[in-house]
Amino acid sequence: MSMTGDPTHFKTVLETALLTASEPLSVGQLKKLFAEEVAAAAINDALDEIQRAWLGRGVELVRLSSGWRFRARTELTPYLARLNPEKPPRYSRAVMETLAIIAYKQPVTRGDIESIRGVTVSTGVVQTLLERAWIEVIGHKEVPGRPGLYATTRKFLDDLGLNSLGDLPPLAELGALVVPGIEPDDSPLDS
Amino acid sequence: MSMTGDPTHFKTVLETALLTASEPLSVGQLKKLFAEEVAAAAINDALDEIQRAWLGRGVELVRLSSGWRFRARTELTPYLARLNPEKPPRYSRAVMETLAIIAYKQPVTRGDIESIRGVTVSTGVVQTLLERAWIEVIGHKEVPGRPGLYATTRKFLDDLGLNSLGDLPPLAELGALVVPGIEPDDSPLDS
Amino acid sequence: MSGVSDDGFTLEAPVLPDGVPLAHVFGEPVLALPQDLFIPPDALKVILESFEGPLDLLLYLIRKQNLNVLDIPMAPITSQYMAYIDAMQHERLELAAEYLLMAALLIEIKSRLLLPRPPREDEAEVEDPRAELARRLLEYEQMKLAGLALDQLPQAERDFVWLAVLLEQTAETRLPDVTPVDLRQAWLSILSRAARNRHHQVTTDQLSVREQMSWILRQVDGRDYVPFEALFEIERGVSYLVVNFIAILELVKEGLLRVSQEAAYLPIYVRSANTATEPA
Repeated sequence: MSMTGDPTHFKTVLETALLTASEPLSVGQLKKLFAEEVAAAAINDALDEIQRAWLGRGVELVRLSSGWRFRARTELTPYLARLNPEKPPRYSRAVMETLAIIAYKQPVTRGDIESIRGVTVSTGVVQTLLERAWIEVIGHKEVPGRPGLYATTRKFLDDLGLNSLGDLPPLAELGALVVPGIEPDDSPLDS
Repeated sequence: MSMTGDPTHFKTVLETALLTASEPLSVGQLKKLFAEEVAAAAINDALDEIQRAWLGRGVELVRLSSGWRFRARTELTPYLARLNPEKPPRYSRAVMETLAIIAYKQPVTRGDIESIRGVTVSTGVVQTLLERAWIEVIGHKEVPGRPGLYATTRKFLDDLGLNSLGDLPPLAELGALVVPGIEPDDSPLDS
Repeated sequence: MSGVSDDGFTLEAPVLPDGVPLAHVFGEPVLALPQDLFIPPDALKVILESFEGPLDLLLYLIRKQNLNVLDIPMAPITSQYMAYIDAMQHERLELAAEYLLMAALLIEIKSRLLLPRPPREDEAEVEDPRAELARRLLEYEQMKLAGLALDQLPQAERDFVWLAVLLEQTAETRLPDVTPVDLRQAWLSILSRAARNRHHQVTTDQLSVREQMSWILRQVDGRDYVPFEALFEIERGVSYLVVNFIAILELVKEGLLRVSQEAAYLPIYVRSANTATEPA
């Protein structure tokens, strides 16, 4: 039976794979669903159609860093929360600041994080992020002690609904944090 | 906003809950989705409609002994099998939290577990852990009702690769990693 | 304790001053204690603990008064900072070394500003001793705001859930794997959910007591009487014996164990509170 011959069945297979997947599926993975060769373009077109078909429902098909995945729309969260009081923790500022430094300055060592935050970074903070699989050690810095270099993972992007690091909220520019207009007159910065 | 006033929204909430649940949901559980009282008949009617709406698709809504659940139709299995490197099953958060409490606070009664988790513990959750032989009843508390006291077993330690409970991750510093939420129905403890 | 955080101590993202600078108070020493310091003593701990370190505390002091980070009035800021440090020490809060290091740095910068600058015609610009501090403050603030922004993003499982439609695999009866890390994660979410769980902190010591409690209950389960000494394995050392003894006391306190002795110097027996109350 040829898949491309029956577009409805083709879409049904894709949709079912995405509904049952426990991780985002890339177009490359979705190709494997079919015994015969399928063009990436055909899959992309079908994904667009599936995405459109679900508009306005409780669930949406989203494109993430590592592929496509169905998720419940955030508007539904209050209802679902009544059913499921168990939720992952809301992380403390120490955890979120550490995550931000790794996300925006990666790759960074623990020392880099400490020098920006001005405090020791507890093992628990880094461990929490490692356990959530939001960060990983991608190498070691060639300095004494060879400290690990941390970077964010694809799962971090997926869990925050981001396609790439470029989608991170833009940083406040250092210049914008400054109260304007009271620079010393001889300031050579930007006239 | 009244649910019963908007049948489409009502069905959307039910459908989304079923699509995202990792366990079958009973009508009693589904009722909890809504702030206001909903008749079981209204839910059953909506479930029938949702079931019909999914006919002919890759996924079907089925009624199992413990409740309703969406599952992939067997006809799709040959396709999905090509994709799926068997995903390891996971326990629900409710099971994991219950296990954690028994491990760290043993011996505990069900009431103790509920007061720590702040939610009721379903029989199924405890049953899962008893069947796995990770917990057992080691006595009864001499209070009205004589509730059973749960403790973890040797098998639990073995299966988790621990020598003793002392090898469990220390809890001491965990408090600094999360933001404690204030439960809405919880008045401040000491005011 | 409620209401404390309403006294202007909400530590939300600092409101960035925009437009007209209000902070032309430079050079005028602030003699009064910063009003922030009139805090009920028990609230002080909470407030001080909510700072993420010396940079965070300094930023708070600066932003609260709409001061310019690039032109920090060192004298008043240093004295305010020191007031916080004193308060922390007074409350015997464990003070991270970084706080003291920063205090030393502030004092050093202040004293360098007091020194007359050597006239050096040849050099166009003289490095402001505050420049490095300002750079660090701004960089930290940028990351602090970024952390807040990240926290605002919808987060998987916290703010939305993935789908979990059942896919029945080939009749597999594989059971889920659980690691100690999973237990730790589960505990984190319990902690995060309920404020009252802060009272449920468990230390390793308590844990071993709980472990012994379970062990003792198993020993006495289904037996009429167990000799007291039978519950102590002498060869396991003093700390074990102490923990074991505490465990027995704890069980008695919780009404789970009965300990009895007919008369002085006679053997002590232990039995489960569950077994029939009729002595044999």
